[in-house]
Amino acid sequence: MVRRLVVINMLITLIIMSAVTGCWSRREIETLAIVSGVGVDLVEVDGKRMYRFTAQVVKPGQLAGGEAAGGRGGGGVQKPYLVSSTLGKTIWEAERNFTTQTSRKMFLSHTEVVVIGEKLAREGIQPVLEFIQRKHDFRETTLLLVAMGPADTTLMAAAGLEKVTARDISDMVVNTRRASVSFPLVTREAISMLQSSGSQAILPRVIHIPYGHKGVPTGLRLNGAAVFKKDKLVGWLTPEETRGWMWVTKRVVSGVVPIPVPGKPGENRISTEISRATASITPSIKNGRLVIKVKINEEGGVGEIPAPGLDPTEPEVVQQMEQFLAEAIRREVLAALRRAQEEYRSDIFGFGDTVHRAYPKVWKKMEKRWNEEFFPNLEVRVEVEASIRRVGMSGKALSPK
Amino acid sequence: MKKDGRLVFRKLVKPVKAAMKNVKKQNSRKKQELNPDPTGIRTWEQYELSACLEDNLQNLRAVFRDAGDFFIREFTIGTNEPVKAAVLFFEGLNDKKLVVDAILKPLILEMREIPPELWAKAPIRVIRERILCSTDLNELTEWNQVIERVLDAEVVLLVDGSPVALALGAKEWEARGVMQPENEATVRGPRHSFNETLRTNTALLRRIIKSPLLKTESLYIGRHTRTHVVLAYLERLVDEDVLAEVHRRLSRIEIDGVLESGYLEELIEDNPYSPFPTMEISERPDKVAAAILEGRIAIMTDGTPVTLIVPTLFVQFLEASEDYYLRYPTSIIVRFLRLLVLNAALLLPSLYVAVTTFHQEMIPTPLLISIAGAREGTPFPALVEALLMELAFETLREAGLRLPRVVGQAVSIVGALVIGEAAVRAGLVSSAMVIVVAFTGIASFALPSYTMASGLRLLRFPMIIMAGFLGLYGILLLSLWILIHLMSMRSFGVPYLSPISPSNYREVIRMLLMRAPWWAQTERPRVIGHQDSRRQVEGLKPRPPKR
Amino acid sequence: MLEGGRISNRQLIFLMLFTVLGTANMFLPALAAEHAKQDAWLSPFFSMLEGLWVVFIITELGRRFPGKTLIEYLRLITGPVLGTGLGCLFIFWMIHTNAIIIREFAELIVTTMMPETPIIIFLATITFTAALLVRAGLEVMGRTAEFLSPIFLGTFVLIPLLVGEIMKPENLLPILEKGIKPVIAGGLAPGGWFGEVALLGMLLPYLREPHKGRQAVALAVGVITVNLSVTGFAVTAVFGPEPNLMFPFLTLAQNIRVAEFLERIESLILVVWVAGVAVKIAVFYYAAVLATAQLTGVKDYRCVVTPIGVILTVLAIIIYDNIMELVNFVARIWPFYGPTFEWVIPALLLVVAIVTRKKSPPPPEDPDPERNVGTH
Amino acid sequence: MVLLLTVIFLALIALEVPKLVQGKMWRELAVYSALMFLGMFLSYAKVLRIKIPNPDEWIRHLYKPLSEAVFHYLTGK
Repeated sequence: MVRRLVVINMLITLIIMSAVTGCWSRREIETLAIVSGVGVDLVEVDGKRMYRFTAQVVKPGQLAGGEAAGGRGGGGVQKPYLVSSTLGKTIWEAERNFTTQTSRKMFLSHTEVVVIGEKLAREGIQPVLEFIQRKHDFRETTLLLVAMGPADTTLMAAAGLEKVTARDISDMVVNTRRASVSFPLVTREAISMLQSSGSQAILPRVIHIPYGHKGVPTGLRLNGAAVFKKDKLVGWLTPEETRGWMWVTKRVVSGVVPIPVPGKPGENRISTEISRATASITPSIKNGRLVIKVKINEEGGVGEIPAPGLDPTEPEVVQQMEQFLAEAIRREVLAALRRAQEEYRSDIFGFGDTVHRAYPKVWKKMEKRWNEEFFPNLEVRVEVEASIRRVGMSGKALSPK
Repeated sequence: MKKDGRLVFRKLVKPVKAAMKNVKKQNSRKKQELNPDPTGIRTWEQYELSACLEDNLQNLRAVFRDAGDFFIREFTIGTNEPVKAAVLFFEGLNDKKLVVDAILKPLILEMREIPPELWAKAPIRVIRERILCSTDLNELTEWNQVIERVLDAEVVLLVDGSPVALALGAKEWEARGVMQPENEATVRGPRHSFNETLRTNTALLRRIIKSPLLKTESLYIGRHTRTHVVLAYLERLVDEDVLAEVHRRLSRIEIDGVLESGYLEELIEDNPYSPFPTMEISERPDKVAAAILEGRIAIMTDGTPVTLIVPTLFVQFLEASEDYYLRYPTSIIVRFLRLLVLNAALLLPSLYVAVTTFHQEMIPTPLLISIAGAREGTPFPALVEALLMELAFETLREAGLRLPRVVGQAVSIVGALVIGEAAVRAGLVSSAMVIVVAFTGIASFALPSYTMASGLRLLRFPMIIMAGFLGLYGILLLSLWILIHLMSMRSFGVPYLSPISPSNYREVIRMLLMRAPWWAQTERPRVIGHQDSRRQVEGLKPRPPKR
Repeated sequence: MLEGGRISNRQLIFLMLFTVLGTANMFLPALAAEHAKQDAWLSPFFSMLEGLWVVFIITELGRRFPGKTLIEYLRLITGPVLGTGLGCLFIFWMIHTNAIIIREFAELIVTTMMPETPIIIFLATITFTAALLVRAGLEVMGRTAEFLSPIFLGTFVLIPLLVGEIMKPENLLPILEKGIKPVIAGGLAPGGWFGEVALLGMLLPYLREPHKGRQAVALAVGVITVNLSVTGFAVTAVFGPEPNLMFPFLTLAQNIRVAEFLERIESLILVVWVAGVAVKIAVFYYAAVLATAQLTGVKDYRCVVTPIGVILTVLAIIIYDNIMELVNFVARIWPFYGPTFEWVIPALLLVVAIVTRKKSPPPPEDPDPERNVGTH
Repeated sequence: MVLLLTVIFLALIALEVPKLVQGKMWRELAVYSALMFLGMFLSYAKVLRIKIPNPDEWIRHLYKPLSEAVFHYLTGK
C-alpha cells in the first residue's frame, strides 16, 4: 500500500518537477567559476563612488593535472587562474556584474581570502562583512585581510609556491604563525569584534611590493595589522607592535625574539624562539581608578648566540637572558599599547570586554565614552615572566680560535 | 495431503472416463455416482482399486496413454497356483537392477517356498512380509495413490485378485552429486552444498543436526509438478505462531507448478511490492542448519538447491555464514565494512550527483578543482551521466552473468577496462564518475546476500533521479520513504527491522555491529529464538589450566 | 479503537523529543538571544517550567480519563455541543501550528540550501512524507523516531563539541547582567515550543504503560532543555552575546573545520534535521488526523489523511507572505497563542472536571494486538 | 497551474475514493469529501489569486495587546 503510494507520489513529483521549471538550484560543477580569492575596493569612477569587486577564479582544467586536462593539450604556459574586476553601486551588484564578463556563474563557497582595499577600509568595512554574513554561500571561516593600497593588485600579484595567489595568501596567513608578526583572522571573529562595544576590530595587513627598493625583497608581504575604530580603518601597526598586541590577546604561537648578549653590549643579538606563551588580563578598581593588569608568561629556547664562548647553561647567564627576554617582550607590548592608546584611541585589546565582565555596573557608565575618554588614559600594568627552557644542540657558543 | 492430491488429474480425466465406468461397475463397495463435474477433480479419490488385474491395467493404460516412458511388466507369480501380477513404473526413474532383484526375482523364482495356505489367505501380505526385499514398501488401496506413486518414481506392484497394490521405493535417476556451493563460497567452512534432489538435501541436514527434534514436514505443491516441499525446523525451538503462519501461507497456494523456490518465495512473502527480500536464501547445509538452530524454519524445495529461510530480519542479510567460522575480531571488522558497503551500494552515485550539482561547497577545494577539471568538456549533466553509467554497468553485469564463464570474464575486461578507459579519454564521461560507479558496483557485490544487493540496485536509480532534482534533500526524502516502508514491514510476523527497531540495544550490538565470540553467545537472537533462548552454558571462555 | 498500535515509553520519549526539538534547535537560539543576550543558555530552563506544567496538566487529565484522548474527554467534560466546538478549535490549532512548522522548515531550506527552488516543492514533499508516516500508524512513527533519534541527537551534540576549539566561554559573562526579566522574555517563545508536548493528550491512551507516561515526557522535557541550553551556550560562546543570525546553529556548523576535510557540513546537518522535522510534522499531523476522526466518528482515520495533508500544504503557503512575518509571529504571538491550547484550556478542563467530579472508569484491558510474534 | 492542480487532485481522489465506495464507508466518504473540498477550495483560491481570509491575521490581532504588554514589562521595550 505504502509502496504504491510512494510510486504514485514519485510520478506526481516528477510531473511537477518537469512542469514547474527546469532545474532550480542545480548547477553543474563545470559551469561554476570557483572563486578562491576576493578583493573589495572603493573607487571613484566619473566622480561616483563605486565598489570594485575583484575575483580570482581558478581554471580547473589547467589546475587539475589529470589526464583529462593533459589529454586535450593544455597550453602549459597559461596561468591557472583568472583575475577579473567588476564595478557596482553595491558589493552584491558588483559581484553580479561579474556575469557580464565571464561565461560562468560565480561560486563563492570556496573563497579562501577576502582582501579589503585600504580606501574602503578607511570608509568602513561594515558593507563587506554584512555582505559576507548575509550571503549564504560564503564560509564563515574565510580569512580577512586589509591591503595597504588597493586590493586588486594584491590578487593580481604572481603566485608564489602555490598555483593560485589566493591560496598562496591563505597559506601564508597560516604559516605566519611561526613568526607571529601577523595572524589569521576569520570573518566570524571580525564580526564579533565589530559587534562588541568593549573591543575594536583589528585585521591582518597584506602588502604588495611590486618593485625592489633598498634591499627589501619584492612580492607579497604579510605582516603588521590594520587598526579599526568602529568599522573604519584608523591606522596600521608595525610587525613588532602587532606581536605586542598578539602577546596580550594570546595569539602568539611561535616566533623569534632577539635579545642583547648578557655582559657584552653591542650590535649583536641572541635569538630566542618562543615555544609557548599565555597571557591574562585582570581589571581591578583601586581607589576608584580602573587599572588593567596584563600578565604574560612566556617560554622559549635559545636559537643562536653570536658571542663566542658564552655559556648559556650558566645560571647567571640564563637569568640575565630571561630578564632581557622579558624586557624585550614588555617593550613590544608597550609599543602596541602606546599606539593604540595615544595615537588611534581604539581598544583593540578588548580591555573593555574584561571590564564589562568583571564590573558590569561600572562598565555601563563607561561604555559610551570608553574609546575616547577612558581607554586612552587607562593605566595598564604589564608584567612579563619569561623563561628559557632549552639551549639547542650545542653547549658553549662556538668560539673561533 | 489428500486435499492437494485431488488436484492432480484435472487434465487426465476425460480420456479416462470410459475406464472409470468400468471401475465403477466392479466396485460395489463404493456407492457414489460418477462425479458429474466435467473437470472431475474428485474423480480419483472416490474409487478404490479393483480386485481384477485386467481392469486395473486397462484403467492405467488409459490414464497413461501416449506416455512412452510408462512401462507395465506383466508376469506370473510363481506359486503353486500361478497368479497374474504386474509392475508399473516410469522408465529412467528407478533402479532397474533393484526392480529385478527385489521384485521380479523373488516373486517369480522364490515363491514356491511359501506355504500355499498362507498364500491363499492374504497374498499381498505374504508378498509384503516374506518375499519383497525392500525397505520402502507401502500398501495402496486407492487409485489416486497408485497414480501419485507411479508418477513420483516408485514402482507399483499389482496382483490379480487383490484390491491392494504395493508401492516400492526404488527411486534412482541421474542427479548431480553433492558439490561445492557456487554462489556462497567460503574460505573456511564446509564445502558441500545442496543439490536438486530433496532427499539428499534433507539427508545433508540430518547429518548435521542429529536430533529427534529436527522435523521435516512434507508438502506437495503444484497441480502438475507435485513438487515436494519440506519444512525443516527444530521442535520446541521454533515459534509455533510463525510455523502456523508458514503452514497457512503454503497451504493456500494453488499453482500449476513450482520449479524453483522463487515461486514459493513470491507466493508467501509478506510485502509483495517491496524491493527488499523478507526471506533468506541459501544453498549451504551449514547455513541452513545454523538458521534452524536459531529457531527459524527452512523451506526446502525439490529440484533446486536453493532453500528459503524464514523469518528473516534485515540485519541478517548482512551476515555471511563464514562470519561465524572465522575468528571473531575479523568478523567484527567485516560487519562494519558491510554496513558501509550497504550504504555505499545504495547511496554513492546519488551522493556524488547531489554533491557535485547542488552542494559543491561541501567538497574540499582541491577535490572540487580536480572534479571540475575532469568534468570540463563532458557533454552530459552529472545526473544523466550517472544514469547512463549505471545502465552501462548493469548491462555489463548482466552480460557477464549469462555468458559461459570464460567469455564472461572477457566481457567484463572489455567492458570495464576498454570501454571505460576509452570513454574517459574521449571526454564522454568524467573519470570521477567512472570511479564512483565502479566502486558502487563492487560495493554491491561485497554484500553477502545477492537478493538484498539486487533490491538495492533497483533503488539506486530512483535515488539518483531524486538526487538530480533535489540534491541531498531528495536523497533524504527517498531514504525516509524507504525507511518508513522498512519500518512497517514484517517477515512472518517478526518486525523486519528488529532489533534496530523496535529496538533492543543489546541485540543491535550483538547482531548488527558485533559478532560476539562463541563463548559469549549464550543466547539465541531474541526476536526469533525466544522459545528457548539459552544456546549454551555460561563460562565457556577458554582459560589457561589452573595449577 | 481507531489506533491499533501501541508504543513503548522509550518511543514516546523520542517522539516528544522530535516534537519539540524538530524546529526548536534551529530557530530558538536566535529568539532566546534576542532578549536574553549572553544568558540565552539560561532561558530554556524557564521554558522547561512551562513544559513540565503542561505535562502535569495533560497527564492529570489522562489519569482522570484513562484510555481516552483529549478530544474524547473534552466532550465528556463540557458536553457534546461545547465539546465539539472546542474540539474543532483544537483541530484548527493543530493544523495551523503544523502549517507554521511546515512553512518554517521550508523557509529554512530555501534560505540556506536551495534558494532557486520553488518553496511548494518542499512543502508538498515534507507533508507527503509525514502523511506516509501517519498512514503507517503510530507504531511505525514511534519506531522511526526511535531509529532516527541517535543520529539526530548525536548530530546536535557533536556540533557544539566540534566547535569547542573556537568557543570563547568568557562571552557568557557577565551572568544575569540585566536581571532575570530578559531571560524570562527569552524563554517565552521556547516555552510555547515546550508546550507542544501537549500533544501527549492525543497519544497517552496508546502507550504500553500509560501510567508511566508522565515520567517519560518529563524526561523528554529535561533532555530538550539540556540540548537547547547547550546549543545556546555554544552559540553565545562562539558568536558573542549578539549573534544577529537567522539560524545560529547552522552558522555554527559552518564554522566547523576538522582536518581540512570536514568543512561546510551544514548541508549534511540540514539533512539530519529534515528527518527530525518530518517526525515532528508527522506527530502534529497524526494528532490532527486522530482528533478529526474521533470528532466525526469515522471508523478508519486513514481516510482523513489526504484531505488534511492538502489543507496543511495550502495553509502553509497562504498564512505568511514572507519570512519576516513568520519570524515575527513566532517571536511575538506564538508565546501566547500556543499556550492557550497547550495548557490554558486543558487547565480549565481539569478544573471543571474536578469541580463536577467527572471521571471515567478504566478501560477494559484490551489484549495487546501487537503482542504478536517477537515484538517483545 | 490550475491544470496541474486538477491533475493532482484527480489522482488523489482516484486513489482513495473507490476504496471508500467499495467498502460502503459513507460516513468516511462524507468527511473525506468535506475536508477535501475545503483543501481544494483553498488551493484553487491561492492559485487564482482570490483573496481569502487569513486566520493568522485574526490570531495576530487577538494576541497582539497581550504580547506587547508582556514584552514591555519584561524587556522595557
